[in-house]
Amino acid sequence: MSDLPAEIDPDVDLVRAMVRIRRIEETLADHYRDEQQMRTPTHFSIGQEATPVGMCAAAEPDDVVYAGHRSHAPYLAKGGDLPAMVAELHGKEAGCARGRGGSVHLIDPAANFAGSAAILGEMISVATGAALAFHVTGRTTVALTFFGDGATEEGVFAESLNLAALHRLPVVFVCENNGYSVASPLRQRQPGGTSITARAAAHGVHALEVDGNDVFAIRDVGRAAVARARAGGGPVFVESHTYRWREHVGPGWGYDHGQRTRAEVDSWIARCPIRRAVETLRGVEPRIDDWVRGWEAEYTAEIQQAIRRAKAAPWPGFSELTRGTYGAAPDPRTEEAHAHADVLAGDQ
Amino acid sequence: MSDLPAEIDPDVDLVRAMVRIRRIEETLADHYRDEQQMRTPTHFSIGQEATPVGMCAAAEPDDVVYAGHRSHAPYLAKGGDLPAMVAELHGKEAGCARGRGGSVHLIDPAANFAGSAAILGEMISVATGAALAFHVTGRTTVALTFFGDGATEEGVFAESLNLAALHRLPVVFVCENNGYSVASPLRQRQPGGTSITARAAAHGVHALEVDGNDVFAIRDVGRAAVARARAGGGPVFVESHTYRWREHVGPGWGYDHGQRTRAEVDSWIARCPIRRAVETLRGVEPRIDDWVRGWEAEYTAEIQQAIRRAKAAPWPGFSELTRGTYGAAPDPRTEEAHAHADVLAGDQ
Amino acid sequence: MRTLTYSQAISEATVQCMTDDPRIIVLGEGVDDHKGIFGTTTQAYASFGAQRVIDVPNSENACAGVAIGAATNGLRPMVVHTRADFLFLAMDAMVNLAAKWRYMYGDHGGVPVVTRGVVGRGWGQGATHSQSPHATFAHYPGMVVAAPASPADAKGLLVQALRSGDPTVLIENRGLYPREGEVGLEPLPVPFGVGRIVRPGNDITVVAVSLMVYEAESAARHLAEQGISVEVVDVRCLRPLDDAIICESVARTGRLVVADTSWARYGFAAEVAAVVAENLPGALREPVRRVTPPDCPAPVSWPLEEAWNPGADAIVRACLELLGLGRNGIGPPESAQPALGFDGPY
Amino acid sequence: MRTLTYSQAISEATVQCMTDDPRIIVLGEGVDDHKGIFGTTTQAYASFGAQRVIDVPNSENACAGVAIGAATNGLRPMVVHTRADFLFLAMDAMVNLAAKWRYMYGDHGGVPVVTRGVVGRGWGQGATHSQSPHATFAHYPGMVVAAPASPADAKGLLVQALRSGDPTVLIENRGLYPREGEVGLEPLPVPFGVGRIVRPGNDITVVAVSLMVYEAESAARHLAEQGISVEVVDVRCLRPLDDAIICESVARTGRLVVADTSWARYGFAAEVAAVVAENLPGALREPVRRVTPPDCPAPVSWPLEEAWNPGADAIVRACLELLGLGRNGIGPPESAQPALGFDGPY
Ligand SMILES: Cc1ncc(C[n+]2csc(CCOP(=O)(O)OP(=O)(O)O)c2C)c(N)n1
Ligand SMILES: Cc1ncc(C[n+]2csc(CCOP(=O)(O)OP(=O)(O)O)c2C)c(N)n1
Ligand SMILES: [Mg+2]
Ligand SMILES: [Mg+2]
Repeated sequence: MSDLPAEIDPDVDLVRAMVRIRRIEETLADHYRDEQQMRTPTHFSIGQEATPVGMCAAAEPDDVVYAGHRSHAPYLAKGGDLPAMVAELHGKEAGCARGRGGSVHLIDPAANFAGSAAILGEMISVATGAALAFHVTGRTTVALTFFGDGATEEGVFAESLNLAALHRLPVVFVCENNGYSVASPLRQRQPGGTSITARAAAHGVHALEVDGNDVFAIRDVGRAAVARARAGGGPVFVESHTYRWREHVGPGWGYDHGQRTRAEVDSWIARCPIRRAVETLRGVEPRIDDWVRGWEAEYTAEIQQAIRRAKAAPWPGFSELTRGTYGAAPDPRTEEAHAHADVLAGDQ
Repeated sequence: MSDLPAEIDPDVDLVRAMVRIRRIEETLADHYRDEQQMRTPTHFSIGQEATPVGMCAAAEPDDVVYAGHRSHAPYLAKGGDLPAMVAELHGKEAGCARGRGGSVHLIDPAANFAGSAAILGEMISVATGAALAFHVTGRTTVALTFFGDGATEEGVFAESLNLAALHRLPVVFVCENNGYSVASPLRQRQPGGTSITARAAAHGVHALEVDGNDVFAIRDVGRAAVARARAGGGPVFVESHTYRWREHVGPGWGYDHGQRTRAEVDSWIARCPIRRAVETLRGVEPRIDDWVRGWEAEYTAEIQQAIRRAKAAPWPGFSELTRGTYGAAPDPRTEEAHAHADVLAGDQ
Repeated sequence: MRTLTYSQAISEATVQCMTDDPRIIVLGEGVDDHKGIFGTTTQAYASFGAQRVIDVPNSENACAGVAIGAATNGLRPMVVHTRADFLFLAMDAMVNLAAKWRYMYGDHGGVPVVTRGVVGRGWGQGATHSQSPHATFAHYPGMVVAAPASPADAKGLLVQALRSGDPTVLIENRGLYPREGEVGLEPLPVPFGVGRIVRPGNDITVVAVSLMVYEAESAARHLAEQGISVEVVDVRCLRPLDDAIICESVARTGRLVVADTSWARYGFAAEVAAVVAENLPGALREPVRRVTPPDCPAPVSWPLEEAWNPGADAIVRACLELLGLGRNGIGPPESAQPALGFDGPY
Repeated sequence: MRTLTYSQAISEATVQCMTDDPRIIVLGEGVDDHKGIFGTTTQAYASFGAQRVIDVPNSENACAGVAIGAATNGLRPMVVHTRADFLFLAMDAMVNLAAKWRYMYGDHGGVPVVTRGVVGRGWGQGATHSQSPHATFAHYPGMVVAAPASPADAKGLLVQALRSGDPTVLIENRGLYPREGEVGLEPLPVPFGVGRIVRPGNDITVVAVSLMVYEAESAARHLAEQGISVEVVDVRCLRPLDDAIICESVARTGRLVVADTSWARYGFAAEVAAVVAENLPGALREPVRRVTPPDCPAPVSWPLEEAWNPGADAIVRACLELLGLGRNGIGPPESAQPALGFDGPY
């Protein structure tokens, strides 16, 4: 990588970011399978990296990002702290959620990765609420929220679109449509001849579709979407058509257990978003293949180190099992509280 | 009415049905206000009668109808028993729900009025489930469900549309859009430039709009909708634009308490669906005004009698307070049950 | 001290807290309308307008999530439901997200959302508009659940909720709104988890919450005429629950009646009985009595509804039974005809 | 008699009942996939196909309503959720409509919907995939709530549910699926509301349900080695609850431990304690002990999750304390490293 320019070209940087997430997730998947030290259900985005990378590149650092269960890639794309994520997967105190949340409950306030959640659709409404806060307080921040095609079947999706459009809230809804909900194909869950984009548009949300394996297209659509939302143009919905190579949860492949055909998975591997971006760039930047190789090595080392450190890190202490259930409140049974209560009781 | 033909013309009969519901509801509203013997929150459809009357005229007796809180008109339009409804409003044992349910929980299995419910949106999914039952068992019955514009904001509306369209279920969704949810106007709840019909269509449901104060148009749209659903053409959504003259709940007027302007209410009273239908028919059937006067007298007498009887009818007995919480089940603590339990316990 | 009604006390707390804290917004169906949620939001809307008192579409689930998103981005939303029964639609966001947020994301911050739910007793509300789901929410750690009885507590607990860092559910029985009581002018918080002795006594402890506190007081007054001394404990909060005040009282009286507007099974009355069984097994001289609705949904029919709602009469009967004094209640129920003069709200 | 696993027992009951009763359909996300809800629906899908074993969109609320509509029009739907935590999204339809339907519409008919919810203990499921909401549903009259522990009961209670006329929630702990037990071939119903004595004893009663029955048994075996005789009661059903079997046992032993996978407050353990306090105030020689998760959401981190889940060890400790025998448990927890060999399901 010695020949990588100091000021990295933004297009090249999208490739770098995808390679990094790919290497991190592939390495995590291998360790997950072989060592079983990450005792948390884990949903890999391998093959889907272009959407979070492109969209987060379009956002400003101050913009906040939410995600669903397929959380690692949005977290990393938004700049979430890697060692903290890996420690979280290992259930360690150094985890970004102190080992309490696991893979599906990543958060990094410093990076404005505002949280991922396991229950489908929740973060669609939560991001809408974040946008309401920006709107009410006059901040020019935008909220982005990632979710799958399956989550759009939850009623909260329609409810949130309506609310966001009604108040023209600065929120970008990003649907990573990978054609499946666990093993159920889209056609088994949504009527033929309809589209999620059309549904979003019918709710008054500016809605766009994009090739989910074309990181440059996504970044461009994302920029337009974020700019529109920031400028007070109201919410934007982006449907990014992509595909998940691995099984729904866990490190296996999408064709394991006969869930899907090998041919189908292979046809999408052939459309790998990283490979496509590299091919696009190769004409203008012939060193790109070398860089990718360099990044692969670099990020493999980075994730290996994070895993080593996470394994060595301490577990949370048993004495802290219940900590964080409630915020620090004055002990209600202190003298003061009692005195106060007595005063009130006396008043009546 | 002596000159009313034995075989009543179907168009004329729509007027008759609307007049009947109008007289019943107006009389109920007066008694409700003056006597306070109907101790149940009551949502009148006065001014909105055309939609239930037109749609139910389009349905077959076997077809099942569901409704929301604004329940009297759909119940009566489907042929629900009047004395049982009035007894229900009075909380009497002779009520259609034995006095347990009140105004919002009407039901008449004999008339295939399958139930109304107070929680917004519930019966949208329930009617979808009824249609699923017809679909699975190969019955050619259609389910119709009435709800307001406000109920379409509930997530269950979108979820149900999706499910119904996916399986092409024989259900007709009838939205009585009266422009308000309690006192909140539509523009305060749904984004400008959108329409409920367009949202339904985006979910893959065949969707139509109709003038909700034109009973003939509604009946015709209803016939097409029911026929399409019955023929396996999948669900149909009908948005009927109308207006409620009275307050949301209770017998007062829509302009009481300054909720809405008198001018707005009056402009819709001028578009009274009964008056409009009468005007349409007057050319072909000059005796219509006489008939209407006759019906008014007849149905006023009918409802007055029903109210008198309901007032005289007995309350439910205290000893039956909990009856119906569960179906009759063999007493679990009988010898037999115990013997059986012992056998099972011994097996392990 | 001044006297306010319960609804005035809520209204005043809302306006005062909104004045002090510009982060507070109010969300709810009809919060801006002529009824103003039984008058509790009217003044706030008049003072702060549609920017901060926001009418919302009929989307309880999304609104609960929206409140969480707003709360974790610097606002302090208060969500208001005209019927607590609608909370089931919001339950996923409230229980699976708001209540767990602080813990599940590693104690980085909490979700200061206040959710007010009105319990709809009165005028034949029926099975889906009469429920008091306080125990349902109080089962889940991370929530705070309070159900004030007095106007002063309605104010004080709302002030506390609007300043706290945890998601809080406030259950309000409509029957309380017109009740008057002395209420301090200042917005002073009532701490969560601290009950109050409403009326001291020696023979029996009646533990109650919300509307049942008044029923318990009226039962106590009636029994006092017969020389029976009833201690009435208003726990005010279901979570955290003031175990100590319950146990101290029962340790003295040896007899416990628990009165609640929701069902006995797995409810508030069960928890209070369990607290005593856990802490004072020897103290109980008589069986615990749960005075609650019968084990069926709420009927509409007027006399059945009257019978379904537990009242002072049932508390009196339970107390007399525990004292071995037979089943004499307060007297025959009123005439089986609803009174005239009702003018809504329904 | 034959031996089946708990999941095989559920599968067999489903197939047998579907064969006998063509009105039964199965609805659920992924009921038709390669995992077949932990193998419980695989055979039904193979036997009856997509016409009767129907994969549904991710729409828990509508699906609950759809099931009600189908049930009140002649079908007998069984709705399956891979996590019971998703039931909060379906709660309005289940509690406000299914549970109240028969009563609220005047006893014209009921809602025979069976809802199976899987409790997700294991492999760091975390705060929103580990909850056992049985008490939440059992609070509401009109519901039946069961949580079978043994394979025989898993079969028998499902058969009963699929023949009953009332909405029934079955809570299944994943930890039970691989457990084996004798199961009769015939689809014989186990009646609702009848508990069973799993193990007779004289010194202490442990009342448990679902997975905790096994923890209680293992605690009882351990204590038996120390000469302590523990009676283990599996109530099987939370609503209706077999008060009599609990009271008969506690009347004999005078000591009560309640073990549950959900929280103590307003939960199953509270109700059992209340039943005893209500019926046998004098019988308790010692305080009731509730062995439940601590009052916080479920953590993911492996050792914390182990500590969070109540087990035999905690039951042993509770029993020893009640007997004044100090705090000796079963022994130190296993090594703080997860075991290898795990291959899903997660
Ligand atoms: C409310 C709810 N229902 C069901 C689930 C179980 N579940 C977890 S992920 C998932 C698939 C979601 O598919 P999609 O939204 O398309 O995301 P993808 O996994 O394809 O990225 C399902 C059904 C859940 N977590 N929450
Ligand atoms: C889930 C739920 N939320 C709120 C309410 C309170 N509520 C009852 S009727 C109503 C208005 C509904 O408006 P719409 O659906 O347009 O029907 P309309 O009254 O206009 O006929 C509202 C908000 C309710 N019953 N259920
Ligand atoms: Mg997907
Ligand atoms: Mg309306």
